[in-house]
Amino acid sequence: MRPGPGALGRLNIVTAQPPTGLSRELIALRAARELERGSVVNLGIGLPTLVAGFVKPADDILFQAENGILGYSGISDSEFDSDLINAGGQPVDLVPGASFFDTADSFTMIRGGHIDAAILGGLQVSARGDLANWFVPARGGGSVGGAMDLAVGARKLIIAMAHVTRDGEPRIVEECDYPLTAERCVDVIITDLAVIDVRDGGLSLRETAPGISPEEVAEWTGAGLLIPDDVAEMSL
Amino acid sequence: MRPGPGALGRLNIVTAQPPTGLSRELIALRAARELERGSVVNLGIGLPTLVAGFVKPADDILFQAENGILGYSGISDSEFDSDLINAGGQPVDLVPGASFFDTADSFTMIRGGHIDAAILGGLQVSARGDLANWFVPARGGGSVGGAMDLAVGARKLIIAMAHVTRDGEPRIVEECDYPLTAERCVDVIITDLAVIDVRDGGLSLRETAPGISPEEVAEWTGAGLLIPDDVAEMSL
Amino acid sequence: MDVLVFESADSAVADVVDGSVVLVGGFVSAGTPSNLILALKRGGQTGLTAVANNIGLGDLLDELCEERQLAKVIATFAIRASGTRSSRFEAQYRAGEVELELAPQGTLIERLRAGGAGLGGVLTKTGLGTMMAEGKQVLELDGEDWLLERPLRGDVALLKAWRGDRQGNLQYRLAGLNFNPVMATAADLVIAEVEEIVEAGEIPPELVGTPGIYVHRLVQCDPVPVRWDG
Amino acid sequence: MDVLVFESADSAVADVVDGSVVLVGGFVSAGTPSNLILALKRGGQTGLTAVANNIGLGDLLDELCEERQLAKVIATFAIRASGTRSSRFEAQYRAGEVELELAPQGTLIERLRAGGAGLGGVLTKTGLGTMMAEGKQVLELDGEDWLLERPLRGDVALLKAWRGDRQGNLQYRLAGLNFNPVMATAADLVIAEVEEIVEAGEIPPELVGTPGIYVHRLVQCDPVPVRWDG
Repeated sequence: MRPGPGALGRLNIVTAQPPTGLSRELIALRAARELERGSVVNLGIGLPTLVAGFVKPADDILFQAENGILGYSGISDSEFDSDLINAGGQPVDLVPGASFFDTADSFTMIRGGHIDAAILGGLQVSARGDLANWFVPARGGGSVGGAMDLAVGARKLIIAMAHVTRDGEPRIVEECDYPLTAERCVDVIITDLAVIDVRDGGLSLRETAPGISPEEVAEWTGAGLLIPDDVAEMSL
Repeated sequence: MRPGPGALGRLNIVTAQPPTGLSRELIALRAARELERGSVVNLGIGLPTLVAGFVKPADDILFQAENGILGYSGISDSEFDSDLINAGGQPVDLVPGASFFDTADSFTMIRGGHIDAAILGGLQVSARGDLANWFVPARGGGSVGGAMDLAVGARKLIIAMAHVTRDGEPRIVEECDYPLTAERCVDVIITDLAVIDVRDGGLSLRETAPGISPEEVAEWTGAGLLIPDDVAEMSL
Repeated sequence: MDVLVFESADSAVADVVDGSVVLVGGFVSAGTPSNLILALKRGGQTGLTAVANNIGLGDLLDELCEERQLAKVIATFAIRASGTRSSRFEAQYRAGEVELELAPQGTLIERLRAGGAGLGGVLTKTGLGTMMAEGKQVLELDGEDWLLERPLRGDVALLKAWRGDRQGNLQYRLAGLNFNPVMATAADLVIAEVEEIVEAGEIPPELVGTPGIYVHRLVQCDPVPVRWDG
Repeated sequence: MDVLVFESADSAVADVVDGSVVLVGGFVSAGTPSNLILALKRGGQTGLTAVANNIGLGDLLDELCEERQLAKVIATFAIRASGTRSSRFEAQYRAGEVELELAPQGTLIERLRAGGAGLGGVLTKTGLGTMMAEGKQVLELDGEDWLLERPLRGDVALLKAWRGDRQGNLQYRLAGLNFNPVMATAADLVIAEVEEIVEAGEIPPELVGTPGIYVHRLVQCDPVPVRWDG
């Protein structure tokens, strides 16, 4: 799939290179800012894992890992303990008040709406907030982990991903052509180029990365994008 | 309902008094003998509770209480601890290797077929093994507790009850007219007069209480009763 | 996030509104939130639906019948098969003044669990062919019948634990768990009475029976002795 | 009843028959029955269906692919979205030599729980409108769609716990619980490897994660270090 024209049809040069936006770390930093004080948060494998490193104790965030931990502070530098890992297999440190539970109880938490926010990676997000993030058709098979349950159950779903693929194709599209994780589940998309809200079944630009114009974001977005008057530059 | 003629139609004098059979304690003793060595057993409220007192350590029986205990030895003489009770609210003592769990896990055990035998009280048992034990129409409302789950889930269901009501009406009947606990669930009925197996959808007399004849049992049984040649007297 | 610690059971339940569905933890004397129940009695809220394992003679829940605070009870033990004395609830039930929905224990806990776990229901054999199946959907799957039981949730849950920490983590004692951990997941407002409030971290992670994120309010109370009479 | 204590992981799994459905506890490195998996590799049983959270690069379960012992895998992590190196399983999957049924984690655990708890299934929203709903029944209840997920059981379960007592009670360590406690309820033969075997009563009743009645065989093994690579 090539980048199709966005809502404003600005993409004229299909051989253009996407602008250089935020690093993975800065995407994670911006995603961390999206978390409300005192909330319970699950971080997906990959980029979202980095978010834990950008949360301050004063933010009072409690991280949940679907393998059965509530209350880890981040990736551990201590000696590896095979029984103390997050869902990505990385060693973690605990905070006071942490607890352990089995997978059934973990998904009671997730599916039951007890997680305030989940930050997951994405392959594609559609204009109405459908998410595809578990199956690459060219590779087949897939790895879904807890993504489908998190997409359905988390009160707020934040997708942190690169705005376009390595081949320069938009990941934000009118309709996902990758198999879905869940329908109409995404609330916010945070990329190297922008912060976009999924609102009333459509996409609305909230912030741009430093040096990126709203028009550039629209250009590299494969779906209609509302650009309000008050689009801000991300403060990082 | 008056005692109807049994399979052999022996009941001629409807004003007859039922013979005096076993005491409640001896019914419990006989029920205890029915338990296989090393089995996991749930005891219902009332008469079945007494069974724990007739089990020897060598029998290696593990008692489960649906309120969340596996491994109690019997009713406790110690000081009452409100958090250490069986499902009938009675204080219990623990055996080494006991465990506690919540009601969800307790009924995973019960409904999932992990309890070898349950001994419950009964109001009526039908010829094909239907059980009624939770609702007295004259009183209404009812108290079901874990009885329906135990009737469905226990691998072997033993009913310990008086053979007839205080008014001399049989509790073992062709069809229950009290609301059912579960259909076709009873394996063995132990009463003050007899041990009766429910087998291939019918009742078969296995043992009689001392001093009680097979004919007397049939007389006070409101359903067809097979009397094999080898009916034994209970050894108590 | 720190849990809200209340000074008294009365203040912890003061804003429970009339007509609420109230989940009440406990099993006879074990893990029963006696102080919160008595506070609800003093609070005087009416038209309540109580969901609890038992409402028998001697149960503190029966106290809520004194001033007719209960409109409906969903329970597993309610009316005894025999005995001459009767509870207040029983008398009001016979007079048609309070509604009773009896449920098998294993079904009641699964309905609550489904309510807390975002499940739309579970299929059980318990209750098939009995009064419990009346008005419920039966599914035939691979030649076997199953009864569909739907989720149950409360507006409020009243729990009892042994210790609670300032993040709301609860530690239960002995057979005090019973309905409490599942009910904690299945209500919009979860209030727990505990015998002791400790700092976060004092309850070892392996002994947290209810993670603090489920608990909104905590109150320290001395346990009320309970003697059950069925 | 005392559990059967085996001298070696090899002897504990020796009579697992070809074609068995084997539930394998663990989540990446945590609570993974590494010794039992390697014993199954040495045992050489074939045509197995493995049910496990993950079969990725570095997973010991992938070792069972070396001699093509797996006919089917039911898992939540199987084929990575990116990366150049691939597991043995991945290669065999691409060659059509092994079947894969992917399941959402919360659905897999509920299917296993239903299998262990005597439930005929659960209704979830997870997977609705996705490939996971293909071939499954959707129920509309009160205007909402729910996906019906059916129970899943194993012939054998391989578990890992920290300590086990002679009655088979298991105590887990940290995040070592994961799939183990539910899988313990959902198989006909349950085999657990533990780091230490203790006398009954040495595991406090509050810390028993799997009651002994679920466990049939116990074997003491030193843990095998696991390093996951996805």
